[in-house]
Amino acid sequence: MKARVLVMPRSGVLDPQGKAVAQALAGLGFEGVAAARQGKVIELELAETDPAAAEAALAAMCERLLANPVIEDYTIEIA
Amino acid sequence: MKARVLVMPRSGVLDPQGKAVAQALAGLGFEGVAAARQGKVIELELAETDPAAAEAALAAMCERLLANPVIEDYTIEIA
Amino acid sequence: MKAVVIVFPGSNCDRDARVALEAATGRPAAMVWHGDPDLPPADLVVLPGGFSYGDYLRPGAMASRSPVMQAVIRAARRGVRVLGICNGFQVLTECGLLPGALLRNAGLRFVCRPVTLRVETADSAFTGGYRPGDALRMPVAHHDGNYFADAGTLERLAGEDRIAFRYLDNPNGSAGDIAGILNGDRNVLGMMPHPERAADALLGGTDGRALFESLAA
Amino acid sequence: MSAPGEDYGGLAPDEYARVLEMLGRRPNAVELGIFAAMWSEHCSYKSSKKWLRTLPTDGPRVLQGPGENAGAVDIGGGLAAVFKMESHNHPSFIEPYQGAATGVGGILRDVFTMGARPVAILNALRFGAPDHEATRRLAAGVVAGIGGYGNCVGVPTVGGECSFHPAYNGNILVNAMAVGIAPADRLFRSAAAGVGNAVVYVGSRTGRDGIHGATMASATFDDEAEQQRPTVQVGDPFTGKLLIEACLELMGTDAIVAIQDMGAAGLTSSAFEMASKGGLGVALDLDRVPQREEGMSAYEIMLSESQERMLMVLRPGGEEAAEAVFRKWGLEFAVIGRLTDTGRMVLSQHGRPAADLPIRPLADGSPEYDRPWTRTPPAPHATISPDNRDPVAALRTVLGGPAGASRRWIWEQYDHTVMGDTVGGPGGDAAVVRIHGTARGLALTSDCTPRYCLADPVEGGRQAVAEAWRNLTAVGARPLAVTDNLNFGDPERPEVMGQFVGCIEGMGEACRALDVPVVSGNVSLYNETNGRAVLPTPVVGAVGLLDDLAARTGMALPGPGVALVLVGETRGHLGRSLWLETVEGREEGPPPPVDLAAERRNGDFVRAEIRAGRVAACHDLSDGGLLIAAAEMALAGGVGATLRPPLDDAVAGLFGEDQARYLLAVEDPEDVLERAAAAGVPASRIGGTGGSALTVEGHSSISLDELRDLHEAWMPAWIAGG
Ligand SMILES: Nc1ncnc2c1ncn2[C@@H]1O[C@H](COP(=O)(O)OP(=O)(O)O)[C@@H](O)[C@H]1O
Ligand SMILES: [Mg+2]
Repeated sequence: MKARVLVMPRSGVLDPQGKAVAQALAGLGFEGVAAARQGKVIELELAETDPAAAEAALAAMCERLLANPVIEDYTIEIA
Repeated sequence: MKARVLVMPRSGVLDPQGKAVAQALAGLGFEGVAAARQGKVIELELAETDPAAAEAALAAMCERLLANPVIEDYTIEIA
Repeated sequence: MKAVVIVFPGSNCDRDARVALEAATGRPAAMVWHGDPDLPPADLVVLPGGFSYGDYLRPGAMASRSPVMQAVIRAARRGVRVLGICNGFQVLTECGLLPGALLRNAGLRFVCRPVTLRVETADSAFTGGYRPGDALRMPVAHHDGNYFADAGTLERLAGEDRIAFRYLDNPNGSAGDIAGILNGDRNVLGMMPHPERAADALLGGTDGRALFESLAA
Repeated sequence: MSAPGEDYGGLAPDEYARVLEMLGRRPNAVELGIFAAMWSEHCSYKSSKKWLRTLPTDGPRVLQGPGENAGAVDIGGGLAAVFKMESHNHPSFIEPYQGAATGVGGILRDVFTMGARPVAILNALRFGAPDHEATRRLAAGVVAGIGGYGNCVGVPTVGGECSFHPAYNGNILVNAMAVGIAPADRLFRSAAAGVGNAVVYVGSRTGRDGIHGATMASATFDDEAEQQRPTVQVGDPFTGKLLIEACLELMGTDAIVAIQDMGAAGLTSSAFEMASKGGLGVALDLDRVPQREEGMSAYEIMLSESQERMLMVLRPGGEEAAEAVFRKWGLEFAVIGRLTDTGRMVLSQHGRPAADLPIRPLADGSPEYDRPWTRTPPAPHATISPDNRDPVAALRTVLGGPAGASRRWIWEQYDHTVMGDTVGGPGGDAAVVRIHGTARGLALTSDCTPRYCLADPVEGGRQAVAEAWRNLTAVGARPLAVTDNLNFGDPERPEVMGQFVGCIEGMGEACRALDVPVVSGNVSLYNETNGRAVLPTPVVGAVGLLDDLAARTGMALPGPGVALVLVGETRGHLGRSLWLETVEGREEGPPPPVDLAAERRNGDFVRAEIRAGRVAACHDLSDGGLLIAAAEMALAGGVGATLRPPLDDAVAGLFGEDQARYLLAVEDPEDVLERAAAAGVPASRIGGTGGSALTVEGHSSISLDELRDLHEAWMPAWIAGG
C-alpha cells in the first residue's frame, strides 16, 4: 500500500522558505500569489494492507519521527 | 484559490533523505516500510479563481522555478 | 585580466573570492549586485560561495533566476570565463550552463573539511596551471555538494574530458567522485571545493592559487 | 525568562504591589505584560546583579564594558574587538535545531548592533548523559542548528566546547559567543537622543513567536487562547545575513543616533532600554509595526520574540536614505514612533491608547534581590590508592570515551574557514582569526569545568578564567578580556545561590589577578527540572591578541627529534579528574587548587618563549592532564613521542589535573630550562618526539593509528546509535 505524509510548518510559525518562494515567484512576474508555505512530503511504500492499521502506523511514525510537533503539523493520505 | 505543488525526486535520482527516513523508521521498530521517498510540498494561495487558468499558471511556476527537471517531477493539485 | 564577482543576497564568499583574485591579478575585482541587468566588461565572472536566498527551495535555484544571470549566460556564450565555486556551482547547474545537479550530501549533514582532489584535466584556462594527476588539498564547506547526472551525461563528461577534479576522499557521495566540471566550450567551471580558501600559506595551503594565477596569465 | 508565578502576569506579589504604587492605578493587560517582561530574571538580572557588580569590568583597553549589547576592547590599529556570549538553553531543549539557530542569530545581532562585522562564532554545549534517551537527538539538533545559522550567514564557527553529564539530562546548555571587529571610534550604542527623532523598525515582520508561554497562560489572556498560542521562534539566517549587511551599510553613514536589537522581550525591552538610557520618552504607533499575521494584539506585538529585527533612532532627515538601504536588501523598514520629552512610553493601537508607563521608574525600580545563599561545603578528600596501573590502558578509556573523544563530528558541521581569515580553527587550544587585511590576529576560546565548580565553586570559578587565559597563552596571544555565560539552577534555593556567589567570587579574583576584565556576559538561571539543577556552569569566553601572526604556535608536534618540556608544577592532583571520573567512575574530592600567581608567572613565561620563536608546539594541560595533552599533540602533528612520568605514581603524574601547566615542544631544551629557572618557573624535560607511537617510559605504548581511531570513533558511532 502506498501512503503519503505531508508535513507543513504550523500556522503562525515563521516559514522563511515559503516566504522566499512567494517573493521569488513575484520577482519572476507571477502575479497573484498571495502566500506560499513550504513543507515536506514523504511517500511510503507499506507492507500493511489494512487502511485503518496503516493510518495508525503512519500516525505513530509522524509522532515519533516524521514531524516535529513543536513546529509542524502533519496530514496522512492513503492511496 | 488554494493549490498544492508536490515536487518529488525523479525515479533513478538518488534520494538520500528518503533513504534515511526508511532506515530511521526501521531503526525505531516500524516494520514493513519497503521504501520511502522525500520531496517538497508547496502550498500556494492564488488570486486566480479559474481552475484551468490556475493550473496553467502553476505549471509555468514549476517549469520556471519550483522544480528542477534534471532531478525532480512535479504534480499540481488544486483544492 | 578583468574579473567580476557577482553578489547575490546571501552570498558569503564574495569577499574571499575577491581577495584571491586580487592577489593573483594585482587588479581590483568589480563586485556586481545580482539585481543589475548588465555586466561590466570582464574576462572572468565569478559566482561565489554562500547561501544565496538562504538555499531555500533548492540551493542556487532563486539566484539562477536573478536579473544578472541573464547577462552572465550571454557572456558565457560569448566565451567569457565563468567560475562557480560551491553555491556558484549550484547556480551554474540550476541555470543550465552546466549539466546535472547538486543534491543533499549523502551523509545529510553539512561538511566542512579539507579534501584531496585529483586534477583530471589541464586542458582549460582554469586548470592550465596544474598537471593531470596532481593532488590538491583544499576545503569543502557545503550541505548540497552531491553531484548527480544521468548515466549518459556522466559518460559524455568523461568522454569529452570535462571532469576537472575528482575527490580522492569523496565527502558527499558525488557520482564518480566528481568535484568539478567544465562546459562543452571549456570556459565555464563549476566546483564544490573552495580554491579561494587555499590561496594563502597562513591559512593552511596554497594549492588553489594556481587556478587563479592561470586565469590571470 | 524566569518561571513566572501564576498571578499578576508572572510578577511576585510584592512586585505587583510596587507596580500599583508606581502607576497609582491597576495596570492594563499590556502594561502588566511589559512589567512582567522587564522585571523578569532574564531582563532585570534581579537575583544576580548584586554579585555581577563585584566583577572587574574596567581596564585601559576596555572601550565598552557590560551594559551595552556587547563589550568592546581596543585591539590597536584603530580597531575594536566586540564580543559577547549568550545562552539559549530553554528554547534549545524544546526545539534543538531552532533554539540553537536562533541563539546564534541573537548573539550575532548583539555584536553587529555595536557596529562590528562579526568575524567568529564559538559555542559551549552541555548535554545529558550519552545514554539518556533524549541526548542524541538534542545534540544532533543543536549542532545542526548552530551550523545552520552560522554557515548560512557566513561567519566561521571556530571553536567551542562540548561535554556530557547526567545533571544536564533535563536542561541542556547552549551558549553561543560572537566576536566582531569595528572601528574603535565608531561603536554604536543604544541610548536614544533627540526629542522628535524617528524610532524605526527594521528587519523581519513580527509574528507570535516566542511570546512567553507561562505569561500567556495567565488569567487575563485566555480569551482567544488557541489563536494566541505562542509559537517557537524560527530562525531565518538568510534574513539575518541581509540584516547584517544592511545595518553595516547604514552604519557607514551618519544616519543612526542609536540602535538596539530586539532580543528577549522584543520591542518592549528594546524600546525601554533605548529610551531609559537616553532619559527620554517614546510614543509608538503599533499599527505601523510590520506584522506577519492578522489581528495581533498590542500585548503580542510588544512581547513577540520574532527574530531578525532591530530598533533604531535616526537623525532628522536620515529616514529616506536609511529606508533606501533596507529596501535594497529586501527588508522591512517602518517609522513606528518618535522620541518624546515626557519620560513615558505611550503606545497606541487602532487609534486608541494601549499603554502609558513611566520609563525611568520602571527601569530603575526593577527589583533587586539579595537572595539567601549558603556556601558550598568543602568536598571531602578522595582517597585514591596509589598503584601502578597501566597508564596507556587508562589513556584508551579516557580518549576513547565521551569525555575525551574528538569533537570533530561537531566542528565539521560548522563552516570554520569562510571569510578567509581562520588561521587556527577548531581542534587546537584557542582558535586564531586574522584581523582582516593585517598580519595580526585574535585568539578566541571558551572554557569551564563544571565538575570543579560543583565541588568547589570558588576554585571552579577561578579555574574557568585561568583555563581560558591559558588557552590564549598557549597560542602566544596576550589575553585582553573575557565575556561569560553563567548557567545555574534555581537561585531561590540557597545552595544554588551559593554556587553562583562562589563562582563569581572565584572568577572575579582570577580576572583581577590575570588582568582580564569582564566586558559583557549573560546569566541563565532556573536551569533545573524537578529540583535537579544543572552543574554550576560559568562559561568563560576569552579574547586575546596576537601582534604578529608569525610569532604564534599551535599544538601539533613539529616532527621527530624535538624535546618535550613540561612547564608548571606537577603534584598529581586526581580529585575531580577525568581519570577518576571515567576510569574509576568516581566523582569525588576537591578540584585542583588554582594558584593565580603561578598561573600568571608560568603563562607569561610561556608566552614570551613563544613570541621569541623558541617554541615549536604548545598545549596547555587541562582535562585529563599530561598524557591526554601529549596524545592530542602527537595526533595533531602525526608524529610519536616518548614521555617519562613526572611522578613515581605514574597515574597521578600523567593524569593529575594540576593547574598552570603547559607542555612544550622545543628545539633547544637547555636554553628554555635555563630561562625558566631564572624566571622562577618550574620546568623539566620529560621526553621527546619521534616514531609513530606514544610511549610511556617504563610502561607501554600505543600506535598513533590506534590512538587516532580510538579518539575519532566515539562520537560518530554514538550519534549513529552504536
Ligand atoms: N562545540 C564545539 N564547537 C566547536 N569546536 C569545539 C566544540 N567542542 C570542542 N571543540 C573544539 O575541540 C577542541 C578541544 O576542546 P576542549 O577539550 O574543550 O579544549 P581545551 O581543553 O583546550 O579547552 C578545541 O579546539 C575546541 O574548540
Ligand atoms: Mg586548552
